[in-house]
Amino acid sequence: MREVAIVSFSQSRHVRRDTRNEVEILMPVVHEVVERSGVARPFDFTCSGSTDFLQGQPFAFVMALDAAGAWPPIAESHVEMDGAWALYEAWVKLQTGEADTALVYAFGKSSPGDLPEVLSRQLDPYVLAPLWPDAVSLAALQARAWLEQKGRSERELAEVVVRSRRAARANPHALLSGDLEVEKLLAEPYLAAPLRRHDAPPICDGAAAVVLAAGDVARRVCKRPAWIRGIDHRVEAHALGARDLTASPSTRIAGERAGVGRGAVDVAELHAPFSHQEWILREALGLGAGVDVNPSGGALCANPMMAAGLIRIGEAARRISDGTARRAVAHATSGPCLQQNLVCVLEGA
Amino acid sequence: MKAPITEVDGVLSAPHVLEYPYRRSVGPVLSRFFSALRERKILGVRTRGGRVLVPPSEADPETGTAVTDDFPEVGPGGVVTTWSWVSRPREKQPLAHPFAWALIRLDGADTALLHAVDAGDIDSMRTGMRVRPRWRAETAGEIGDITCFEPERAGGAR
Amino acid sequence: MASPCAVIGIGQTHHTARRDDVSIAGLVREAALRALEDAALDWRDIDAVVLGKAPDMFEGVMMPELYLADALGAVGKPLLRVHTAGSVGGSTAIVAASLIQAGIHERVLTVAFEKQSESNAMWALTVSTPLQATVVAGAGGYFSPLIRGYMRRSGAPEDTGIRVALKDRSNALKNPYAHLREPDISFERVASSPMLWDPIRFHETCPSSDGACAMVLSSERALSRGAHAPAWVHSTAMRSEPTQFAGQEKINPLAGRECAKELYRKAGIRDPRKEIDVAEIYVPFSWFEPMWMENLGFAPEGDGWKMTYEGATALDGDMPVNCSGGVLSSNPIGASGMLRFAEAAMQVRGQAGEHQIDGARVALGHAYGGGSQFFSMWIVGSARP
Amino acid sequence: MSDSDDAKPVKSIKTPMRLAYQYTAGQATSRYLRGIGQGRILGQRCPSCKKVYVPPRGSCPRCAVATTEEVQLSDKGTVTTFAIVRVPSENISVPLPFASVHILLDGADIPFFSVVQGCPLDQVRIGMRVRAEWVPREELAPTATSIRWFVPIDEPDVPFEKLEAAL
Repeated sequence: MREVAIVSFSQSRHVRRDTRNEVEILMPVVHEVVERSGVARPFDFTCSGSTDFLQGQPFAFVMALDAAGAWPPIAESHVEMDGAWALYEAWVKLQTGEADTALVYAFGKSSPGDLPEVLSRQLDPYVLAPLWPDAVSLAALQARAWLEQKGRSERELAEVVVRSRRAARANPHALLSGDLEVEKLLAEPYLAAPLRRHDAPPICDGAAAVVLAAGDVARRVCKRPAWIRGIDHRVEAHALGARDLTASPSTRIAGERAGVGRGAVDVAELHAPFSHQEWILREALGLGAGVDVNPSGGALCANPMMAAGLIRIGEAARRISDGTARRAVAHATSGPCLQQNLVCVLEGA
Repeated sequence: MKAPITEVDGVLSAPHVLEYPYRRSVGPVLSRFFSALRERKILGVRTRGGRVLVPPSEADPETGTAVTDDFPEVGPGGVVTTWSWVSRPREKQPLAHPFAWALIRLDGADTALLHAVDAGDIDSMRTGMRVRPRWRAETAGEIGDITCFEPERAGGAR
Repeated sequence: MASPCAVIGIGQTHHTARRDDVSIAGLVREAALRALEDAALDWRDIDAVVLGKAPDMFEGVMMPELYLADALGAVGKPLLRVHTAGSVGGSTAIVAASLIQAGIHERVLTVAFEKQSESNAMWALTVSTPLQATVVAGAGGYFSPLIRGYMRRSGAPEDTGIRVALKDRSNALKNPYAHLREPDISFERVASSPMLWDPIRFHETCPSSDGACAMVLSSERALSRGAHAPAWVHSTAMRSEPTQFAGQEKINPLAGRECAKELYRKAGIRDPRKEIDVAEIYVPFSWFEPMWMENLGFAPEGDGWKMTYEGATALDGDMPVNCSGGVLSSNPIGASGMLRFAEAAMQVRGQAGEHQIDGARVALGHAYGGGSQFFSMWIVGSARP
Repeated sequence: MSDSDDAKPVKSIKTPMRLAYQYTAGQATSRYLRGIGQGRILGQRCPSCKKVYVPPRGSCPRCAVATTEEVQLSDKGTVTTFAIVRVPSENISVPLPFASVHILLDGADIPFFSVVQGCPLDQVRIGMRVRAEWVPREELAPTATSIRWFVPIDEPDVPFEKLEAAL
């Protein structure tokens, strides 16, 4: 495998409603990530992730290209997926040897619509989507299955929230942060029982970008590159009733392929939009109690759709580059109830 | 056609509606399922490995291979395997009053179906409870022919 | 550094205005199963799946790869979803090929589709934006002024487009999968068809199709024993430029020219017209054939129409273009680019049937999208690179 | 609702979709539309290549930099190319047939998409000079429809050679 590293990462300040257009949101993020990377344009490859349904306008990614710097023409691709998968496509391109540097970006503007309802359009269009099940209710089905079948408690969900919000105090990009108390959280009403509002991610608008570089280029531009030692992604069956919702076999396989278990993990950035999902992911990845999970606050504190997975990778890389972690795991998810998962292992040396 | 224009943080804003009456051809497998629903029957499909998928799909999720031509009737009753509670239903959801979304394993099925359960209140919902379909007065051959499921007995406990 | 990649299985659906006999899952499986059969492989032999399609609003299913995971036999495997507008079918194949070339997988299934009949392309492509005035009528309304610009600049005879349409629709009669198969097609019929977006006539316009295309790509060591020899991927290239900017050459976009240049360089091609035996080019409106002939370097700028006029692009010409009937005869948008790539591979595998060019050894597949701004291309050959 | 008769197998279903959004226009577009609401066409100049964009989207895609300098443009311009649209489209309310045109506004560097009315369609031509026809002053609003269309003006055509670069 060719050595490829994340050499810079940038994200917007995620807000409940960003009134700028996608170019206005993205451009400062792209400028910053390029400047921080020390890599001179043009990049050998560019790849982005976004989806049209968030704003209800086709071809949002086409307009977004205005922010990327696509002149003279660039080698470029787009996935209708979270930016983590755009990073994967870029990593593959670097593996072919055809490219040494890549710009990856993602953006999502969820605020214009009713996001949980919009996400129901992801479901089987014949037997599920016509019922309009919202994404929060589906996650709650999974939460209950996990609580009941694993004999866990709602207190453990609240504990994840308290820890995440507290961690987010050090993250200027987070939308939610603060000191909460488990008892107070448990006294709050349900949003979709057994989930309360704080167990669900805040809806927000935002963008993120990463620069990848291979081998010597990475070493030249970056003091401490975050080397991608393994990256893999897997998908599960779509029908929720055909899956074991209490486990994440796709995360487990991706984690094994990415080599999570080959060494001690200092930090894990897990894309767990709902509190119970962090527990499912920890188990699937075999992360022990000593792992610092979501020091950024995670998706419970800022979850810009389509960028949140890429942000997990960026946050993990940032901790490698600033020396706080030697080995980090990043995870991204897509689809209802963790249907699709990507795992990336990063190391400092 | 004139949309009301408002301002948010100094930026112009207006309503936008994405609307289309999609018409979907359903293919041979779902055709069996929907045609049966019209007759107030629920069919599953058997995979080559012998499992019964409900709702039926064209491929066995485990292998990708095509399912068999065996469409056993399942249910109509079944067991709730997990559920969540909707206290404020959205406009397009099956019921206008509080209800549960549930995964329901129908008798004779190996997978569970997602639908609404009308249990009245959250305290009447329980994993493991038995439910049965409530059929719409006029069926048309679509998933909405089942308005929702309801507890087999008051209280919902087995 | 890259490992060789071969096309070992190709499948496509019968394309038509409304495939009302299948679901979306059934449509993609029809193409995928034909590709697997062609490769003499089963679902379990596939390591990863790469899916491509154009805007999700065509079918109203957001990120449909999630719903299609089961139907694509992808459960437990990596599944990627590419969307680069009209060029997506091509870029999807390129992403799939890069998984082999990078040595990550041995066999990758790549599928592209569109089931346009679930909605309406004119609606999905021109969803109106509040506060803006919609004055561009779909793809035809967008591209027609560019065609007029080309006509004016090149001074091409006005019947050039008619000749392209007649050629492609005649070729489609030799392709059993083509959507438009019109035995009574004639110069007069095309010429007398109504103007839709003047200067584009009805018969110079692509149809709106339901359809899918699939390919199985393989590494050298995982080659299977299908009935046909593999088509080897000699080179791939992608280029994009912004939608609209000052000084842009909209009629002969630089992104397309540079994409072709890179493609030929990587394939070691110096004189494309001489060294490429057959080409499948994305021509949704007849006039794009001469425009792309220039953009691809087959003809000097301003002379592309001469190739059409002189019959060079006909089945028996020196540079046959769109022997399958092309996009003008079948247009399941998301799959249209992959069909170009697949038809190119079919030519060098000798499996194109009635529209086969005898002895084709090197073929070009081409796709473009957006406002003539996204390009994806590949060169395939019968010889291992 | 299915379309099938009771006796026949169900072949298709209707699954209507309706999603309601609250669109926000972004900063550059909002400034532009406010100008339109006052009967003015405001472009933006790229600080790097100095080209003028209209309608502005807040950036120069060529230089990938933000544009902030506002430039008031003439509401006169030249047709660089056009199509005569004779086929209906769901989202277009202009009666058929109509001339869909690219107009290079005086002082701008990218063509502006609009409609030409006020002359027979066969007189619409490349190089023709036109000006915006606004809705009456009291109906002006911050939406693009405040410019109803463009109409021909009595000025000599611009030669094709001068327009070629803007095609």
